[in-house]
Amino acid sequence: MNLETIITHSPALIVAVPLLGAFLTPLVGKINDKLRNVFVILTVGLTTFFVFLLANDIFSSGNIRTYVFGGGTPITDGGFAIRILFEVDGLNAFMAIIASILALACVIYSWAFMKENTGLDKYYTLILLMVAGMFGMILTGDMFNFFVFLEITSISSCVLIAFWTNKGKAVDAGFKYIVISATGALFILFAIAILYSQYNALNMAFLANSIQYTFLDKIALVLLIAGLAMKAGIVPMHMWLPDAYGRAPSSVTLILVGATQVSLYGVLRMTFTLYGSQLTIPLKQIGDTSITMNGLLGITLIALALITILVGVLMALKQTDFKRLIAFAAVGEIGYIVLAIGAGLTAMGTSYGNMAFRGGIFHIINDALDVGLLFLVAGAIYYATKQTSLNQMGGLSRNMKYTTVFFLIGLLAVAGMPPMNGFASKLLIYQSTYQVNPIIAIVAILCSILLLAVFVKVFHSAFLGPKLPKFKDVKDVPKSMLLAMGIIACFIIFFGLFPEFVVNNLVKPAADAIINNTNYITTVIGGAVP
Amino acid sequence: MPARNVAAVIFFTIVAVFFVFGALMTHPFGDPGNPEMDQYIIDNTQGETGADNGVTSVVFDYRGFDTLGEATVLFTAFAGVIVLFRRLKK
Amino acid sequence: MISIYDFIETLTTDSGFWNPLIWGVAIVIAFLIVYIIRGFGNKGYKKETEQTKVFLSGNPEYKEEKMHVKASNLYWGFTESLKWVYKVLDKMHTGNVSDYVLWFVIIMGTLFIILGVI
Amino acid sequence: MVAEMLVNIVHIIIPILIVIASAFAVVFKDLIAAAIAVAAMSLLLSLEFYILHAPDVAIAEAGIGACLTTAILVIAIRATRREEEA
Amino acid sequence: MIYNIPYIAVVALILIGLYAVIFKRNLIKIVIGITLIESGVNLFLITLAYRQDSIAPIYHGEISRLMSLPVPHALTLTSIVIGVAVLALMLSLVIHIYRHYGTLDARKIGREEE
Amino acid sequence: MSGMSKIVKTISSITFPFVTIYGLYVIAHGHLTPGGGFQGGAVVASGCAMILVAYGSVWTMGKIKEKHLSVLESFGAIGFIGLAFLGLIFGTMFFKNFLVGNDFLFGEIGKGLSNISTAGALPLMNFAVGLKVIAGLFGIVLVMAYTTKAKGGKIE
Repeated sequence: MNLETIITHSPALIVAVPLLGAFLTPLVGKINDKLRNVFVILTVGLTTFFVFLLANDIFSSGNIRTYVFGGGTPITDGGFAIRILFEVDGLNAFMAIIASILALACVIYSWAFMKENTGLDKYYTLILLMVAGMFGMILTGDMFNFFVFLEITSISSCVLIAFWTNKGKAVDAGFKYIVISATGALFILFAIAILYSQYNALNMAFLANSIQYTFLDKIALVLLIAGLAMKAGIVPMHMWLPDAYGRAPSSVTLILVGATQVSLYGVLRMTFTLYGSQLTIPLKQIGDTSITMNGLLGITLIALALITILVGVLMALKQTDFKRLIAFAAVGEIGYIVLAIGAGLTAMGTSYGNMAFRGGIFHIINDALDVGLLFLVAGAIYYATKQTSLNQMGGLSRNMKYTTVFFLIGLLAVAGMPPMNGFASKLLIYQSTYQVNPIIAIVAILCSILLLAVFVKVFHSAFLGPKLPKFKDVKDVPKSMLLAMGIIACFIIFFGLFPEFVVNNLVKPAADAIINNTNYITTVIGGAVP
Repeated sequence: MPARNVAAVIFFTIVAVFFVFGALMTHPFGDPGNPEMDQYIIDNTQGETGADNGVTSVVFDYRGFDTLGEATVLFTAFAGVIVLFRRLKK
Repeated sequence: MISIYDFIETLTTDSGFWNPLIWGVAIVIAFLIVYIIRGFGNKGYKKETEQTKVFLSGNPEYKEEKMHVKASNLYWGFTESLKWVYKVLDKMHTGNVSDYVLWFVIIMGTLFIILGVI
Repeated sequence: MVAEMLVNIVHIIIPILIVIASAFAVVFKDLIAAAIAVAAMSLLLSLEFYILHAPDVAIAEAGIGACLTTAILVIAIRATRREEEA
Repeated sequence: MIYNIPYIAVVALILIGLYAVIFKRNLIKIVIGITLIESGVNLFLITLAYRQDSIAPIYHGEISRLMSLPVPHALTLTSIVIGVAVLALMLSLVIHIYRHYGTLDARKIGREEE
Repeated sequence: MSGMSKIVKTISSITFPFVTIYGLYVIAHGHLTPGGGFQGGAVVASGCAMILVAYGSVWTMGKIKEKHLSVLESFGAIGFIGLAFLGLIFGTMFFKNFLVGNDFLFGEIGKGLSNISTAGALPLMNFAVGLKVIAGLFGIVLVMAYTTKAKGGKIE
């Protein structure tokens, strides 16, 4: 059992270990509560170890790894894939790193945060299932497998959103989330069936190789983009997001942030890998300008992204509920990612187009970490004071010193202030969008300033000001919660201080995987790509 | 009719029109063309897996990982129902 | 292997660069300059005297708890001047699950028209 | 020839029946009746699966769709209220 | 040879389900609508698998006839079980919503008064 | 709740064994005839649901608790994923059908055998999934029926 064997099998183990852990957790929970917590943390830790091992291999060698379930070659003699395939390239490994960091922080945070609740066996089971579902969505190279793991993620997260069933609003948010995700997933399944009907295949690389962009393919593309964009929370399909984020327990919200990003990854994978070879083909000639699909899709995405940023930031400014406010800010942050992707699409092939992709990809991890940290701080405040409304808070920095420091780090990062990580990625996005159209960049910068204003409001009303008499005995939160926040804060500071290192080693392979899908296809198909 | 319903009807119709066109453009009913992948499975199910039932060989062998996911969905649903109806106080 | 120099490289873009370490040095220098300027200030400041008391146009001072500005009172002017925007936004966020799916259908129809017709 | 036409007629009739049953499931104001309509639709769907040479799926649809789905729906309706309008 | 009537039925099922989700106010009706969409997608998958003059993909001794495609059958099995899982969870949440709000009208619950 | 009338109770207790045996048959012959773990599990769960309707959920809950079903389902799931892991250990890959082609158990392959001892790990997986589906589906119905009928509306 040497290291190479482990790396070879790690794509399967990354999904299978949390699944096995989830099946074992109810049995372990019968023995002892502490043992169960340790078991869950060990399971997630082992998964994280596999993820980092695999990612290190992918990033250092630049290869694409495949894993065929049931053995054999990816492609049979006839030239088609019959078995389920995991295919890990730079983008997959990048997303897996995000998911593993968030999952580890979540289980550590949950130790103290959820201590008072009943039903913790099932809680941890569902957390592990959600983590497994996320990893499955990230790593899979098969369309139907993607759908199955999408459903696992949405079902487990809907229960976790409604975990505090004594609150009517939490149950309501869970119901909305399950309706939204069931509808979206069914249309995604419909799209998969349409693709299957035409090419008799479910493997992504095979489909990408043979796709023709017929009328049915257009329908499938629209269904895929719309369904996944709804799960990613793009305005105007974002309404479930503040409900779900705001009313779920904070530890769950952290993973929900990850699940949202994974849906966004799905949009990227479907658009750029599946339809990648069709993106730059001219569709119609009007006068001198030829309309290409990337231009159309890019402009659409930029329009959606600008609305997303504006709505997210403006609504965040108005909110008085702590977590709801952060949720709207998260909507705005997602808008920045989509903006970068759209700008990259319109300028596909140019150097600033590539820069836009790098900025967008870099912003995915920054957004996940920043927003996640803020949600953890919100949870810590809820744990200490049992308050969520900002109107009731004040002067908390006098009692909760560490939490205040973490909030400041998250505030600076999410608003894109130097030297935090948010600035580095937003700089890339501003510069590239400025070359597409200066007005877009100006709007983006203004919204970023508004975001800073939003969080200054939170900082002022929650942490500054005189000590309120009802919070006289408030203590700082337990160590496990501080540790979880510390892990994420360390990553934020690291990414902020060494942006070029991160861009070169993590982001660039992922962005290259987006821009050029030939590698992805040839790994499976072999030399058969025309 | 309120504005919401007007918008709903308009876009509903657009979606319906595109779906119907899609349905008419799908391959003819009962004639999936030349399905290489499925024909391979039909031809090799007995030789490779030993199962007479092609569907079972797909469910558990060729696409076994999907089935694991499906079983996990059921597991999740049961755990979820128990969580939702649990007693909140210790 | 990863060398230490990889960490201190500068993030270059098409028309600029960003290096947090240089930025940090600049911040330290700026702080020093501010500190020096502060040294020129007037030394007539005395604690615990009338100089430091709050002055609210002659009105009596509130208790400490009441002095804290509530979150919903912050940026009141901004929200008031953008009332028309917020009216539209509030109308959008109905909290009705049917509307959420309706938005999904609307986006789907729009994308159908954009991608399907052309 | 006659057999083929018969098969074709069945392939036309059962989808129409399925659509009618699903329309009833939406139209009925009484939710129990709607649940029964869903069950009928599931049963017809199971029949359609059987005719389309998918016996495995037909068994699953009959067991899960027609029986357990209806049971869950009826349980939920009895726990809440029976009429559609509040 | 019949024209694509079953596909039209699939589209009709999906649209009826979508109609129920969008225009109905009762939460259980919304849930029923999602079930209908799911049935439509299942029917679509099975319809794709059908071949004229074929038998089910199950061997009984030595026979060599055209068989319908097995992969969509497997996908539909998965989809059916996922459907019942989603349905059970949705209805559990509906029961909880009824306990908290006392109504099933989608417009009356979850209003955002913050 | 005391359930339904005596007639319903008697008939369902007579029918229940047949339904169960049919379901188990479907599970066991999953690799030969139409059916498999899911279908058979669904049939058995339907039979159990019939008993639930006839005798009432409180009575059924007294006979079998949701905790036991949960443990049973866990065992089924662990069995299934364990078989997949065994494929990794004894075979080459995760989900490798490691038993097929052996002389040991269910190992025979070949055309037209119609023999129960074929298909490698598939019958074992069928059993594991069957157990899981019975426990899962029946558990869902049982919990929902019990909590909507019993006082307090919660399970223990």
